Amino acid sequence: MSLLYSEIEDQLRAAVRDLLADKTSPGAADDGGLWKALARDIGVAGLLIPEELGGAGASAREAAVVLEELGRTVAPVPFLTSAVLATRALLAADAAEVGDLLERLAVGESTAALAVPFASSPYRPAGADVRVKESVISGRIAAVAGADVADVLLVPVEAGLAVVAADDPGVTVTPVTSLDTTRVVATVDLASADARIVATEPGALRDSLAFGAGLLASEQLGIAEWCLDSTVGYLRERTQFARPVGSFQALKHRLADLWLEIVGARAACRNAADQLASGWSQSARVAVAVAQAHCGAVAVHAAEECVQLHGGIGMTWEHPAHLYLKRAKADEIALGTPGDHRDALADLADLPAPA
Amino acid sequence: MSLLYSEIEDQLRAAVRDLLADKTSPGAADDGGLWKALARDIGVAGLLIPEELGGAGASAREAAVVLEELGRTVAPVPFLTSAVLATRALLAADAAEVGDLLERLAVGESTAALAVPFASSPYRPAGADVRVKESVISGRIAAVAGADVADVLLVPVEAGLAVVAADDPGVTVTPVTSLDTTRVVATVDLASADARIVATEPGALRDSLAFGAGLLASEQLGIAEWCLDSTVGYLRERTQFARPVGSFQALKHRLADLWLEIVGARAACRNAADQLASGWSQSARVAVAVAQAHCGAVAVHAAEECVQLHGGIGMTWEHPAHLYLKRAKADEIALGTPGDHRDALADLADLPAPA
Amino acid sequence: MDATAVRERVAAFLAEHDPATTDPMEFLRARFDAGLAWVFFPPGLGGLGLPRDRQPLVDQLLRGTPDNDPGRIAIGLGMAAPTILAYGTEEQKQRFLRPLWTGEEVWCQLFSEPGAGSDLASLATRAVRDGDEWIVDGQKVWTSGAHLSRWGILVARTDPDVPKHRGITYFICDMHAPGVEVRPLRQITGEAEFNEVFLTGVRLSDDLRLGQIGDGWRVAQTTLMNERVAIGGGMPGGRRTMVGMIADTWRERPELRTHDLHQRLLRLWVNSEVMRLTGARLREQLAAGHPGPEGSGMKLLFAKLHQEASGFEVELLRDEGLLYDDWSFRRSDGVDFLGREAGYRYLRAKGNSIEGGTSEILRNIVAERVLGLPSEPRVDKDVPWKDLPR
Amino acid sequence: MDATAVRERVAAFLAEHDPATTDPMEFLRARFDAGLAWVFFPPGLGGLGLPRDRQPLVDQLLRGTPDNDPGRIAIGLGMAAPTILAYGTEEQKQRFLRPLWTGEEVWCQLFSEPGAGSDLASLATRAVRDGDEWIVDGQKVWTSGAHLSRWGILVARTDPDVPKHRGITYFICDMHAPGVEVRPLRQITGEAEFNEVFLTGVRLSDDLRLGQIGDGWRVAQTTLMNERVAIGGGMPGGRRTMVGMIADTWRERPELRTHDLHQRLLRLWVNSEVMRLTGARLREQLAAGHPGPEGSGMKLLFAKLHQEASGFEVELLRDEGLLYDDWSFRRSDGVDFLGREAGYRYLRAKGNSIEGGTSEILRNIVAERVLGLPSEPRVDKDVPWKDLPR
Repeated sequence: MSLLYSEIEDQLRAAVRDLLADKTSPGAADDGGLWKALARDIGVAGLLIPEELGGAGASAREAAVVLEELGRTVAPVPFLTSAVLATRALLAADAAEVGDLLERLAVGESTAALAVPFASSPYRPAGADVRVKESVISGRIAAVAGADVADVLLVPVEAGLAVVAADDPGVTVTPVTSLDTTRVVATVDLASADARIVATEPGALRDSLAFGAGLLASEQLGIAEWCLDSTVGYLRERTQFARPVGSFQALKHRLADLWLEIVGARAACRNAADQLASGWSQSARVAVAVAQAHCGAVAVHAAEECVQLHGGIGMTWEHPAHLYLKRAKADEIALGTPGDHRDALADLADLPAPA
Repeated sequence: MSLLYSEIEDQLRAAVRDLLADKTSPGAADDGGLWKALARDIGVAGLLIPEELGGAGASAREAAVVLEELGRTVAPVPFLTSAVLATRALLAADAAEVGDLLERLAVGESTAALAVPFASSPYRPAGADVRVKESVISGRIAAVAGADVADVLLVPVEAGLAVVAADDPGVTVTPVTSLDTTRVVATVDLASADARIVATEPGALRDSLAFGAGLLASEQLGIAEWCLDSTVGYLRERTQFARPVGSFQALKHRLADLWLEIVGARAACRNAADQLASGWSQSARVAVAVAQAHCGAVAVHAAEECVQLHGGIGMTWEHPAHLYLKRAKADEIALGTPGDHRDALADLADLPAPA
Repeated sequence: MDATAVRERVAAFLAEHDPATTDPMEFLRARFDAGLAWVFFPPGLGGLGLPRDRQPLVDQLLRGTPDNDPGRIAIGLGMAAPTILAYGTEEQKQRFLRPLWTGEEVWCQLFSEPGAGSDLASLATRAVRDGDEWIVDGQKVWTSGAHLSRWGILVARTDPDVPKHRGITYFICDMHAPGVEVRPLRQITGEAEFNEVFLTGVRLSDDLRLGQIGDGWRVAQTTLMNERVAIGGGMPGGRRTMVGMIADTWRERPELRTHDLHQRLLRLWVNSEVMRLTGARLREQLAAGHPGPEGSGMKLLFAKLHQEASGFEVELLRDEGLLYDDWSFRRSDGVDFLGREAGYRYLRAKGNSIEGGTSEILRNIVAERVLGLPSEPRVDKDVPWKDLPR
Repeated sequence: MDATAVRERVAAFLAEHDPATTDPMEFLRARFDAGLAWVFFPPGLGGLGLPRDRQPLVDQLLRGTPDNDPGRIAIGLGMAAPTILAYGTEEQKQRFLRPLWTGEEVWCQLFSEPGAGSDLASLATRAVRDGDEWIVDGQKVWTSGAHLSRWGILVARTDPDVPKHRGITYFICDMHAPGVEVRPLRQITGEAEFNEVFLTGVRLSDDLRLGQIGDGWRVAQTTLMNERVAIGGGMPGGRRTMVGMIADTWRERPELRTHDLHQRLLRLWVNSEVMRLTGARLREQLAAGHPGPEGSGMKLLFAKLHQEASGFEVELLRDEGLLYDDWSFRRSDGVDFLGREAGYRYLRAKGNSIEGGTSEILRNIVAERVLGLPSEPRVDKDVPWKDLPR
């Protein structure tokens, strides 16, 4: 176990960072080329999929590094939703039943989404309001992330997962005006759509959401890092009162405190990724809850400071700061709020609530 | 109703402030002369006692102003414990039964203490662990404030108040090593002491504690004001890096924020005092809870900043800052913590807790 | 003039100008001429030279009569008018104040620049004398209502060779003059409340200068002081507050409640109540003629509370917090905190600690002017503006 | 030298010096001479010139043998020794390091002054050359262990006519010399961990100068860097932490629980865990030979957490939080955070953000050295020390 980045992880980071620098910039839409390049050329789509199914057989540690970089660029790609959440849900099912799909996901031929509200808490996932009768599924699921670009929807049902093709005539996916314009949520309507039901391990949905939450912390870390870096860069250049604004002590102290929060976030993220890479255990649960309780607020704090300390320019649509603010705020809600994760520690760390 | 200070209140403040400046300094013990001068010469002992019983017939508004000044000097006098808490408890009893005692209190001939733990919350006062049989009382009450200098103890019992002479052979009052060295708490042991039981209005204990809590906020305001003033004064004088330390922006911003907290505390205190002066109502309850929820933390924050921003000197016994820190911290616990008062607002302001 | 005399005056005015039959604009002009516009202004300029606290009575007595649309004239009323009154020539007062008050001529403020925000005095917009005219070149930003305005209050640099505070002159800018270009500025909420204003070879007659040449910084202080009073005084006016609205959501939707959120809501509610009381006490002080330094703090409190509360609300709403009401790019005239959705409140509240003086600048002001803490070492004192780093 | 060689060396040493029969001080001296004191020091000076990460193995192999009392020698070990090693003459190294390590001679630090705290370089203690000696006059403060010490590391001003950083010289102060007076300094906890040290006409031989005349500020940087490493590295060592202890109280005493306290405890627990992980990651970086800038931040984190947690604990305990264990004025050698009561922890933790560099100074350091933000305008640069305002 290590809280540092391995050499392989550093290489993966460099590859992702170079590609992102080359092909996109904050706020740019993806015409499909970006995800294709990431998914296939670097192979991030199959990072968590075993080698025998065409994936890289890597672990949460490597996925975390990719998410840091995606957070740094608020890139509009379905890595978290397809390659982490949906993939993890599928890995809890019988390989014989979902192996084909995983193989397609691994090479980026297919993109999936776990059809749950993005705000679902791993500690009390809302039962989706769907009805299954034989191989036909109906219902509505609101605020699903990644559904707009998925060709396969995985709908949690009592028996496990319902695998539904997004182009089924009974499926309507309606993107909704979203706070986070770089990761739009959608309403999924199922009207007697064809579904293939595959069984999963018990608790698979909760575990998938917790796994995703633990990795989301790394995206939050990336957001916070970009916000700190860009703020420091701006304050070094911006002059007011014939001094660089970054020489004013009150701002320096605030940024020093923010840096400390981020240092803590990095340690917590590495710990969560490392624990998740070692399998699903009590200490992994604690690590996820700690990382989410800390990092969600750190990303929001960093983005808020970024907007404030950029002054007026940070309030404009033209400057990218707002993209990070919106992503950070949406991420704070996604997969459990910091409060939900703290609350989970009442049990996990034996800190009982008042009777 | 007004949130300002009246002319009479300004005059009372000036009289108390002059007397305190003349006769004491932070940390000085009272050999009895200080309280005597305050109680009799200025008449603060009988401030809340009706004129027909020899008091000043004044209201919570005037008592609040006295407490601001006592907070500013952390003066070791039993105004809060005798002239506010105990007096208020007696005023809820039948005047025919306690008139004599109130007359003695009014002129400072006698000093009383309400024998409850100083940390008692008005929202869940702990039933004192005492047994009464006919006119004889036994039991123990821990951490009572003001008992060490009281000659009359008022012990809450089921029927109302047991009035017990502190020099009764069955009474032992043992001062305990206290965090707040300017207001020591004591253990009260009652071993078959003679008691006179007087009936009080129902809910009188809760109301007395809430009344005291509402006024304690003004003491906390006074503490915070002294801490801010002395810190500002020090930072204007102290030079480091060839500049007054008070010219460093990070400190200026912290003190500006602290000043704002204190401005809010003053408004909240005036409101609580004004509401309490107008009688006991739902809005008085809200005003007390708001004042305590805000002011307890403000005093502690001010005292902590005072110690920190004085640097090393603030950590020494010789400098008075620590007296304010200890008083502020003890006051935060006294008569309900800020959290207790916030919790009360769940009902009072109709903000219900989760089911 | 006591209250009775005021009542009589209003009654006499109404007897002469029946609001039901008089043309609304004629009614407003007549009200101005009768000295019943702003009674604390001097006679002949829409007022009667009365104390400021007589105004509410007049407004109350004239409720229901034609209105001058306070939103449209806010900047004219709150910033331009007091400055013109203090520094304008008799001709300027006569020319500008009446149509300003009636709303016939809307005003905007041309102060901030991309390179001069908190450090307004470092502004770079140049005004060069050319006979009886000034030629103005530069760029202003954060100008609300520029596209609706007839006039703008403008600060420009007339002497780059002296230290920054000394080379500024204050003008009234003709927004219809050639060379004035107004472009909407889109904000993070999606809409454009503000504009950028580009000034290219704009010719302003010297009649439009307000105050002495080089005295513009002092003139601008009057404007800025009135701006802060306007922001501070207009704070928690309405009964419905952001926290009050969140509390209603809390009461109506028990399924959203958690202990984490509950504890935070209780804190917010206390802070909101403390702010309300602080504002109430400040208004009592003002009414008693003792404007305390608390005024400087109200905007800080307001920004902090709004930002915390709106952030809390988005989190409280969970699924719904992920949504937004409308990103379309359009002009908007103001801030509808309570009428729009949580996401808008969250984003718009971010501006509360920037617009009209950042919270950082306000903390400096509190620390120096209220607490008397020493100022920081100044590196731009006594340096000619043209030699300052930018 | 690999682990096996180290093991052999220790075994050979133990074979020659049976800890059961050797006098404890003789044993320590022999251990030093065998190079097994601090193996990362050079041969002949108690070490073997090995990498620092070999030390734990040696300590482990020698566990149970006579000990040099790490508490007593902490300042010597953590601050004096690295400085002597870096700047001392051969004679000084030979003279001072052995008795320092064995604990025969205790060291203290004479840096801070009443007028020179955060701005240490403004120090006013004077050292004036007199032949082969220096005569020292001044006052130092916050000196722990001064009354037990044989030697002190001292910075004094030898040239008041040059800017403050350039006129300082570093000395080893003979604490037994005439004119050295040590007075205990009582703290807000009631006890005296520290001293004031008055230096009046103290004569120090020039042999006791460490480094060049006027080079004392640079020499002191070595000391201060090692102090911060010592504070940062020694942080959350033990398994039992302040928050862990509070959590135990929470578990054992359900009657103390409220939702307010519960939510705050959960936050504290998360912060404590994040700090633990930050420290663990920092140690991994150090072990890998990449000491990250995180080190500068550990002390800040530690102070903040300790202060919050201890304040929380007093509130949690209510009645008991009003009590204190002991106000008696006595000397104490250290900080027993976990062994004493809540009130002590609350008061003592206040020092965590002052001692060894205030949190304000540490934030400056992080902002400038880690984030690369520009320094503030300096008003004391290039000004002779004697002309500075004080």
